Amino acid sequence: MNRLSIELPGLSLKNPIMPASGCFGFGKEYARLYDLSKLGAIMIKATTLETRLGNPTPRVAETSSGMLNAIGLQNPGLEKVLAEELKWLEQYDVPIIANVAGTLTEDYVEVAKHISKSKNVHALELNISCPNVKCGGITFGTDPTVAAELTAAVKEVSEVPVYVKLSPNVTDIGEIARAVEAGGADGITMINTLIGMRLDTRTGKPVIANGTGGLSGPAVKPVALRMVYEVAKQVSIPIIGMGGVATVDDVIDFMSAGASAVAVGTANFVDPFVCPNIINQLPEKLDWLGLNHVSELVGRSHR
Amino acid sequence: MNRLSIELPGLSLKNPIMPASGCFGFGKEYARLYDLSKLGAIMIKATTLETRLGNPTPRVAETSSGMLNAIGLQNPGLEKVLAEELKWLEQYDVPIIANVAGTLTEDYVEVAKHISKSKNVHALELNISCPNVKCGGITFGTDPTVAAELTAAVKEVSEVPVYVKLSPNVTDIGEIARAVEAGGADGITMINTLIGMRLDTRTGKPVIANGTGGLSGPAVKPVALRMVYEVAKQVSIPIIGMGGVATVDDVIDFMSAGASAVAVGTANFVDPFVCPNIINQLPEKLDWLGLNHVSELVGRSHR
Amino acid sequence: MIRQERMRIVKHKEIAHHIFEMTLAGQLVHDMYSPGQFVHIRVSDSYEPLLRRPISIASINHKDSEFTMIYRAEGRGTTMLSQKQIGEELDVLGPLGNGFPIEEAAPGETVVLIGGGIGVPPLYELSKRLVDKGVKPIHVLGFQSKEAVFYEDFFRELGETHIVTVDGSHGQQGFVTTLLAELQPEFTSYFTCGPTGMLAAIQNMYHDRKGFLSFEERMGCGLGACFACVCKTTDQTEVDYVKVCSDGPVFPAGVVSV
Amino acid sequence: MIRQERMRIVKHKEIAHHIFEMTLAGQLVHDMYSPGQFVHIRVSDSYEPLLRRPISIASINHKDSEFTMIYRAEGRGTTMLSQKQIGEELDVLGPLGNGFPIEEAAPGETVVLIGGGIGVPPLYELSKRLVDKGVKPIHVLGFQSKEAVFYEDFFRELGETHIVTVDGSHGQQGFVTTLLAELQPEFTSYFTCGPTGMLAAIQNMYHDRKGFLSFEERMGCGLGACFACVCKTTDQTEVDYVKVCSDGPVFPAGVVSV
Ligand SMILES: Cc1cc2nc3c(=O)[nH]c(=O)nc-3n(C[C@H](O)[C@H](O)[C@H](O)COP(=O)(O)OP(=O)(O)OC[C@H]3O[C@@H](n4cnc5c(N)ncnc54)[C@H](O)[C@@H]3O)c2cc1C
Ligand SMILES: Cc1cc2nc3c(=O)[nH]c(=O)nc-3n(C[C@H](O)[C@H](O)[C@H](O)COP(=O)(O)OP(=O)(O)OC[C@H]3O[C@@H](n4cnc5c(N)ncnc54)[C@H](O)[C@@H]3O)c2cc1C
Ligand SMILES: Cc1cc2nc3c(=O)[nH]c(=O)nc-3n(C[C@H](O)[C@H](O)[C@H](O)COP(=O)(O)O)c2cc1C
Ligand SMILES: Cc1cc2nc3c(=O)[nH]c(=O)nc-3n(C[C@H](O)[C@H](O)[C@H](O)COP(=O)(O)O)c2cc1C
Ligand code: FES
Ligand code: FES
Repeated sequence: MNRLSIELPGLSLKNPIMPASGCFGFGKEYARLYDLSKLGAIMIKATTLETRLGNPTPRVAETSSGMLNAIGLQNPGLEKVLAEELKWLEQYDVPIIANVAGTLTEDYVEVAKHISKSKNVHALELNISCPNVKCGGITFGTDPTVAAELTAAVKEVSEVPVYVKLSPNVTDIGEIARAVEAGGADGITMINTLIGMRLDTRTGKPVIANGTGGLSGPAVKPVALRMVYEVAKQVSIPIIGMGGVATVDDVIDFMSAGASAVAVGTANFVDPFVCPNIINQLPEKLDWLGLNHVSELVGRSHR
Repeated sequence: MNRLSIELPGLSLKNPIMPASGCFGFGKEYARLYDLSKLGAIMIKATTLETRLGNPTPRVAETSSGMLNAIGLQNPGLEKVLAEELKWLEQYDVPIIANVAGTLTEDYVEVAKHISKSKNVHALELNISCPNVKCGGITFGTDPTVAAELTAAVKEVSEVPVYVKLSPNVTDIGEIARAVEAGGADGITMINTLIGMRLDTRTGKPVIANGTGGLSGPAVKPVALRMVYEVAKQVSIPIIGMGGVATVDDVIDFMSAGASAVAVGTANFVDPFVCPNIINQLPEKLDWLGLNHVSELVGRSHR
Repeated sequence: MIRQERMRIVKHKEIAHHIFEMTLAGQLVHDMYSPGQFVHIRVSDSYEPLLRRPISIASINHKDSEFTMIYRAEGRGTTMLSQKQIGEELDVLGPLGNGFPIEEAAPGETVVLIGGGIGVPPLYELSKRLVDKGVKPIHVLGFQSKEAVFYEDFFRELGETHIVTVDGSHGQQGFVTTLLAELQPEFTSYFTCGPTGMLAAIQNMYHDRKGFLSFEERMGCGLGACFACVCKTTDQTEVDYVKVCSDGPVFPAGVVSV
Repeated sequence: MIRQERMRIVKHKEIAHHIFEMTLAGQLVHDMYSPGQFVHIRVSDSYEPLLRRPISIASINHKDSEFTMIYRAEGRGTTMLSQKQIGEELDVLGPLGNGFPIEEAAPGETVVLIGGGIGVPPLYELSKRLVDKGVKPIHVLGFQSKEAVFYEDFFRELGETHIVTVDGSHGQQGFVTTLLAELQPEFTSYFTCGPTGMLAAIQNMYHDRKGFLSFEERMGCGLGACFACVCKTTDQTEVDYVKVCSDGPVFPAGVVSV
């Protein structure tokens, strides 16, 4: 028996651990460090219809136990992602969750239609929560009606299950979650980054060229955990939790709060081996907790 | 010339530094450590009409570069605050900002009416953003109309200027800020805590008895700074900024983002002398920046 | 007076499994007056971990301006503390809290000192003070297992000492309450420090006796300002609540509702 | 191969004002092949500071499995780094990046190595390799002031060396470009590392010459995965952008738009 396997819509995961979108590129760099087939899944960098060059630099800034980023969805565009990145990833035995972004509903639909046909793309992750682009992104993620409509439009064309990635920058995340569930989402991934800012103390000007950026890393874990806990009570579709995960204990916490799987973002920069390390440590942690299977963790907090 | 003095509605501050509400009690404990007259002002613990015993313990939990609290507005109630705490504080040459909380609008109005008559209370801070109480508190802080109405109702009875303390747990903080400005607020204080959660990894249950708590400390600074920056662009009433301030550089950052004064919360627990230390370091920092007066810092980021 | 001082680590060693004894030198020692008081320690200059850690004073040496504390390296903060080297400096706030009331025991009386785990350390300074005063202490000390036992000989030097361990690997098997029930010691008052469950059991068992209990609660400020560490009180008491950090950590039996 | 290793600090000292030289031992050294490559260092096991710090390799000693880096203690992370003691371990990820192309200089040729401030260190290993190969280096090194100058003698041992300081307190007063304009050295290619402003000035000044520039940019992963460190390219280049961490940090003149 594989004590770590998790079944989710479209996804048969060897284990519940996957790198979060934007923190792992398209896998190539980390493939130099370890075998990507060890991972439960891979959430690839946001893919848009056209090539995007992203925001001016500096694009990252450090904060207390966290970092800000304003990459601005830089990516080679749908065509290249299909032909090069996803093709290359086929050599690994690992399901891909394709993070889909755009400016208009049509963009999302177009990318979803094509990318969901890709052999190794087993699910989509709709990025309605990127705080670093002027149009699209987060604007879809803060209005429940708009979020539901986008979900429905993408569901219509997608050949694989659709997960929607929620923004934490909202008054009531449960409301958005219920809306996308009603719109037909197969699952929820959360959270994306909190909008934040760092100033250069000397000049008084923002460190990040874009002005604001998205806050991630251990600093945001309490907020992410609370939101997963809240959403888990309100929807019946599964949640892939993330936000500040850096250790196996963090994974336990997110699953206890109601996540069925967990994504690791910023921590990959701190420790490039963090994902396989956590996977290796999970069985021992289950023993410590007296549990047989990792799925027994899911929603412990609510019981 | 006092290079650190700041004039705000109702408040002639010797310097822009004051302890944040709930992190300094009613001053007595810190008075054993240093002379409270050194402070720009003191924001006292939330005062409600009746005595409140607050939430069950544990009420605090540590997080990465931050902490969660769910004190639940424990305080001795209006009568005792007037007769004992504020009376005792009269021996110091320091203006008091009274943090006012309640369940219904009537509660706020009643407390405001009486506490604003107190000799040393130079301003009120309406706590419409406490995440740790079931009714009142944050519910007033997430709906612009309700926030504006409460502000107007309190303004009607208050004998001193009214500052409204905003919650960061909203989609659009600018909207709330504009609403309370329209409702007659003389100033804004921000931010209160972000709602967060910590779980006991072994049991899977919340560490804080209340379940969720308010996140504060250096972890939240990027979010607080971004919100001050945003609100400063949208209102013309002054802002007292806070959220993760622990050093003189943090003070510079908040003032650059648009705050006219700065409150220090959680950092008092880490370093009980943090307020006088920052006050002492400010003149040297102004020299380093080539500035004459601390007011020149205000809004530097926007210029 | 409460001070904040960067104190120097002059001794530091593991005296039992994960249990460390650390001696710190500095002027703050001269303000320590009572066993049962505690210090609030910052284990790192970084913001992670952020909060101070409350640790009891285990013995005071005014002559050399030193005090000793004993702690278990358990979570993140105390583990970092355990990695500190002799010669390094530590940011200490203290002394905090009230401490045990030595004046409540008269010369010639017999008292029981009941400690559990890392609740044992403050009883050491207490016992020394009591003995100095001519009070006869009986020590009943409970630990998890043999590996966790510390200071046994030090306590024996001061008076009658009974050790219990949960797993029976050292001393008698069981809890301090099991042993006390058997032993049925004669005493005028008791002093105890340990996990809340133990304190509750003792307060129940000796509900009609004079005693003083030292409590633990999660803390923010450690000074009495933040209301993090409140405990509900019993009907016997006038006040609605007490703060462990500033009203305590030691309370007369019957005050704190457990 | 890129490795992550806890390397041991075998030497650590301040060699100029706030400038530290640190030598680390470990197996990772054997994967370092090129001067100009860098390592990504975690200065603390805590999450604060969170991110690794990129620091260039200043010299490689394969025989003893050691390498040396030189850094300025400036912000929070490098200040913490400067407090590390000999014998402590450091979490190092590396070697990263491409490094300077030694193969681009032929024996007998003269090259200029132009360094500014903390851009000077990687030029040291580069110069050693070039000299080994029979290439003649001319060093032009710029610093803020006399107090910030380091490795002057080491460079002199390898070849002609010119020092400039902004305040004129050592060597000639001015910038490296001032000195180069005066000196008008004969050379076949140039190699440079320093602040972006300096690189821009040099790339302009020698716009028709063969040269290699090492860039700095704020980093996340250091591996090429996060798109934090991209630079826009010039029209001369096919690609729209390059990543400093994985495509660089060294680029041929004319690639990066400055
Ligand atoms: C008045 C008092 C005296 C104490 N004396 C001693 C002593 O002499 N020796 C000793 O080993 N321990 C003592 N403790 C307990 C000690 O404070 C905790 O073990 C320690 O704070 C745990 O920190 P950590 O970093 O290991 O754990 P973490 O899990 O990292 O701690 C997280 C947070 O919870 C708090 N916390 C965790 N456990 C406790 C606890 N039991 N009590 C209070 N706060 C806690 C921490 O202070 C911190 O804020 C005392 C506690 C109090 C209140
Ligand atoms: C490829 C490369 C090689 C380098 N080699 C050296 C070297 O050999 N010696 C040396 O002293 N410095 C070198 N630097 C610069 C060094 O990385 C920064 O000085 C250092 O990261 C600053 O960290 P801090 O903690 O002092 O500053 P902080 O202000 O605390 O840093 C905050 C954040 O900004 C980043 N940052 C700040 N300044 C820079 C910078 N100039 N470049 C990149 N990131 C920065 C930090 O890495 C960190 O993430 C190099 C940079 C790069 C990109
Ligand atoms: C550098 C960086 C780039 C990111 N890019 C994307 C992206 O392209 N699409 C997306 O949905 N989320 C993106 N994110 C958000 C992460 O996937 C994740 O939701 C967030 O960082 C919280 O997790 P963490 O704290 O573990 O990093 C990015 C985050 C970082 C730090
Ligand atoms: C223990 C604790 C108690 C608090 N109590 C109150 C309160 O009574 N009223 C209030 O308006 N804010 C209260 N706050 C919020 C602070 O005033 C402040 O807005 C917040 O903590 C952010 O600042 P900081 O990061 O500097 O702590 C409390 C915060 C803490 C940590
Ligand atoms: S810890 Fe703050 S009141 Fe006790
Ligand atoms: S630092 Fe991540 S791509 Fe260069």
